[in-house]
Amino acid sequence: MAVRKPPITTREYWAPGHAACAGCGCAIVMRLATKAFSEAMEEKYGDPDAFAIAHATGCMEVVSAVFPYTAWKAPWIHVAFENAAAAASGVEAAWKKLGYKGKILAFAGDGGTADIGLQALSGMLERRHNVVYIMYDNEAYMNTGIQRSSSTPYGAWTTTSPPGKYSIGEDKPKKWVALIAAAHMVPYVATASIADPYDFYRKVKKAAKVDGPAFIQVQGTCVPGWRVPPEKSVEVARLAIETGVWPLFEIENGDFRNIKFQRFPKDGKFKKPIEEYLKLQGRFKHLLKNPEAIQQLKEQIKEMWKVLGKEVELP
Amino acid sequence: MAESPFKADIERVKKEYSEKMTPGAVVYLPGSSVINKTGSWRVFIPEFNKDKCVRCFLCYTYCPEPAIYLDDESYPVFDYDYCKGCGICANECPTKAIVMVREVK
Amino acid sequence: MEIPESVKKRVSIPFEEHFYAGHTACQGCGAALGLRYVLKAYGKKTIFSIPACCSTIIAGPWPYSAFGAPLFHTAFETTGAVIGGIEAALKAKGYKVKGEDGIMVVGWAGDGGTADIGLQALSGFLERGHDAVYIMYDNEAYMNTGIQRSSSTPYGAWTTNTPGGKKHFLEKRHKKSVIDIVIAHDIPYAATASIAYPEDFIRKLKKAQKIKGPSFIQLYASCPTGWRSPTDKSIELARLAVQTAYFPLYEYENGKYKINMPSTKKEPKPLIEFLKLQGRFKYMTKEDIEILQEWVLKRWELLKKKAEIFG
Amino acid sequence: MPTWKVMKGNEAAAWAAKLAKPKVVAAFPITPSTLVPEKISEFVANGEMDAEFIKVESEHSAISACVGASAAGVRVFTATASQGLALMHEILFIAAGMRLPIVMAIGNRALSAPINIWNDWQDTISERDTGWLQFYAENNQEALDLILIAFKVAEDERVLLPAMTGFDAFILTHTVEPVEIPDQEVVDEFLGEYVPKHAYLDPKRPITQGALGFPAHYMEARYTVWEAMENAREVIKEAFEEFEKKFGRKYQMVEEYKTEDAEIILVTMGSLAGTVKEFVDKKREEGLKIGAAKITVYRPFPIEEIKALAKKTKVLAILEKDISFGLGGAVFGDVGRTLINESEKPIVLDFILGLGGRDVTFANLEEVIEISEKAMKEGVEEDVFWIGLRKEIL
Repeated sequence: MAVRKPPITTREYWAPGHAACAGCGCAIVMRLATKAFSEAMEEKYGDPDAFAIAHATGCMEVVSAVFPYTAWKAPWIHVAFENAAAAASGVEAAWKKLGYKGKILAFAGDGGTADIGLQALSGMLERRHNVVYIMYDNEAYMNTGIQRSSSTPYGAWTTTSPPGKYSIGEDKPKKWVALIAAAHMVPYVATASIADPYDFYRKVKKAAKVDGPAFIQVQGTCVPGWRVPPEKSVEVARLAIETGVWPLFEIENGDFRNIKFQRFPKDGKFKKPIEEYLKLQGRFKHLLKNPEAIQQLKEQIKEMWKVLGKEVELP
Repeated sequence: MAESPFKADIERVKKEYSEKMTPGAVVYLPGSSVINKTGSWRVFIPEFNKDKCVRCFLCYTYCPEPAIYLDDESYPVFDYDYCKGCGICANECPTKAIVMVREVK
Repeated sequence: MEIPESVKKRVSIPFEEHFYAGHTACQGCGAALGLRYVLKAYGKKTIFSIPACCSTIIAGPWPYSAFGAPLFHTAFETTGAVIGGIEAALKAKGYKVKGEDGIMVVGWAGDGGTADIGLQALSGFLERGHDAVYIMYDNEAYMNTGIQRSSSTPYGAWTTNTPGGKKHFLEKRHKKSVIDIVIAHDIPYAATASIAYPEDFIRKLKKAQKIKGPSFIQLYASCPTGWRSPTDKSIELARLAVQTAYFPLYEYENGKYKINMPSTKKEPKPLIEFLKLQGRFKYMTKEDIEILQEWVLKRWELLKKKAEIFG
Repeated sequence: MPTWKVMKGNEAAAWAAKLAKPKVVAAFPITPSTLVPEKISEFVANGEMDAEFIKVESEHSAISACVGASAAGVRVFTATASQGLALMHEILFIAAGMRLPIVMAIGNRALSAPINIWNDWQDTISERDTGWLQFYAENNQEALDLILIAFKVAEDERVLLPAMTGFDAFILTHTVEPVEIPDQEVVDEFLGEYVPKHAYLDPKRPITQGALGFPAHYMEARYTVWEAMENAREVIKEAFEEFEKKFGRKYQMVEEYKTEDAEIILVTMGSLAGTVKEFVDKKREEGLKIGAAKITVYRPFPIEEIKALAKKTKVLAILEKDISFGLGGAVFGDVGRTLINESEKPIVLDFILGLGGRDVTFANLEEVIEISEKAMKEGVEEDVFWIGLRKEIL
């Protein structure tokens, strides 16, 4: 029997022994992103190692680099919570002067991107630094113990948006940073999911190969924060796509007229109800008893699709 | 039997790993997290049935550690030194070639 | 002498003045004029917050103020956060905020304080849905510190840190579109305005007042000092920016775009008419002008398309 | 041959940067420092400087980009003041902790509120615990020299700490003085190239910078910063000596002026030292035994030098443009710490003056002398004095 070759490189830049929780979706992001990046660098520059990583404070930073050990097999720097994009800008500028070939990869969570790091991101995109910025979106401040960020979805429980007599949980719609990034008219912006790993892989490679800045917002499950069993980590992310909660798209040069969608139902009708996505997660447990809030959430999802230029139906 | 892609790192860490403080607390040993045998976290362990495996690579792709690598024939190999027992591989396996069982230690 | 009502009626914008003379803006300052319009539209029942910028100086150092309304000076990067705080406090005290009879909370910041150092606070403000209005007066550089480029500085502009030279020449990046970034937050109301069109600006201010939730207006405000333009050309330039579609006037309301140009049928005037009056553009080569002209028309077509699709 | 040019303090700082040849500069406009990046952009635009100039969107990103660039292994320069420095605060600790020898020029300016763009030292003084070396310049020549020296010391392998050189807002930043511009070749020889052995982001040698430090390692990491700062004392002295040999200008941790038989010594920093020395001359003519001392290096604090100074006099009058609310001036606190275990020590008095650009006049200094003489005769009742306050508007 002929040996099949795996669709992704077997090189690893993310070593085991790191302290991510069992089933961590964002650890999958780290691993796949660096693999894809190295493949792109190999194809573009003939050197799979031609990249460095600037990382914001957050779960993936804390679990991967604890003196005196590191899970990283690429040059890696962590500076602070809010400045991965600015630090990456500095590294990129230095690389230019040092004459290094390659590209800089920045990682930050949703708090470090949508909230405290948004401004640094905007500056980096506007100045057109040659950096790929990957926002691993687990939809709350997980590292500090599950507090709401502006990327937390409507209705979700977090420790600072607890449901109660006067609260349905998080009461603001999710901020879509990918759209904000695209408004900077940068060469490449995409959303992705760990549940479609090869799509994510392709997008990272594409981002790595464009000249100038690129931004990818990838949903990564947080087992303790979403209150899901570890083995359901990928399954729940898949349901986010299938129920219309998580859009997969690409926007090039800020051209909102020509958005490319992936796994979008042809007739705009999602087959699975969002309840299937919600019921798997402890953070939405209280919502299931609140049809009004679910309706509200559905309206917001439709609104989000409308901004993307799509009319959708949710069962 | 194929080797772990981290074999060299594991060997190197054995020799060179040190707590000696460096300027800026820089870590000079890439991949030195292999010093932590996170297999000790595990409660459930993946059991693999090669006969059912269709070599779709999903378990390999999805492993967050990574604690699954591929052998010469592209079958998954489980590295129990690092497998935390999350169960994603079993959950995502289309042919149920992987099942999680309680580990007897 | 009391001005007769018949005269007052003939003025197309509110008659009351709450922005006082004696302020220290340069001659022909577009930002000062913008402030005058805002105070006319909202009156005294308005709380302003202004970061460190030209308007800090315009409003006046201790112990005087050119404002007839309460004004809170704050740090450069904090406008969005501070107006959020003011709004929350007013609500906690039981006041009605925004709406026709509510207290208006207004953030007034320049392009540096909005597009650069204050962008994050702006984003948080928009996302949390505070009932306040954020006005970015866009004079396209850090004028208060002496004309340095901001991310809102256009391609080809001279500033003190994008000077001409052998190796690098002028600003080579295109203007950051803050309004698009704001719209990406999908807020209820966002608009562009120009000091050359006071009725339009005041109409937009009034609309922003009525609509619940956060509103944003990007106001094009000339800076004769920084643009190296004659002081008497301030209005003309702000008008030309619109007429050339360099800074088109439009609104985004509940997901819909509406272009409100003075004359919708006319094709945009050539950009050169706008550029030639300003010293900051005098170093541009023919090629530079073409690049900027092309960018302007591309953006204009995109906007028209958006108004078509999301109209 | 060195050339002479009449220039502002900000220009002197930009010239120092040009001579030091940093590979990356990241800066954001702020009064009164803006002219530094402006001038650098001119140098870059004309091809006189081969640097990447990142025009960032805030001071926070300015220093963050500097950290990224320095971590990648190149020489880095930036400039700011006041609110800008305060916004950088968090990252200043990180730059020092990661041992990145970034050099920063500061136009020393007051902090809000009320907002004020004029001179005092509150901005840099408030960053004294971050692990940055601190130099204070008396004039534009010193601004240029002390930036070059800052690079030399910061990049020394025994130190590897970031450094800031302060020069007073407007008094120096915007005032023209003749400045000697050293020869490029001699500066090249003095500084050498920056080739870090400890920090680089090179794909051929992948390292991890900025890892988490558990309680088991954190204290040792901080101790190495303490050690580096202690080492800096010797390294600074060596750098001063070498600088004098190469460029002919002499620098000292603490520069004394007519202190030999002085009963009162006025201790200060920055441009105020010029005024104070003139005042000392005048009083000496009147027969009064007073002297002056200027602290050039504030971090590491010149402990031995201040101890030696204290042995010479009856009163140390600290003149400072900063205030640590609830304690007194910061320099006063530091001098107090220096003398606490000495068996014999002079009276130490603290004079807060010149905040937010308030002029310091001879009349103010007369008042300082009067208070000091009274304390000598009658003992110390109070030890912190606000000089030049407009009591009539309080």
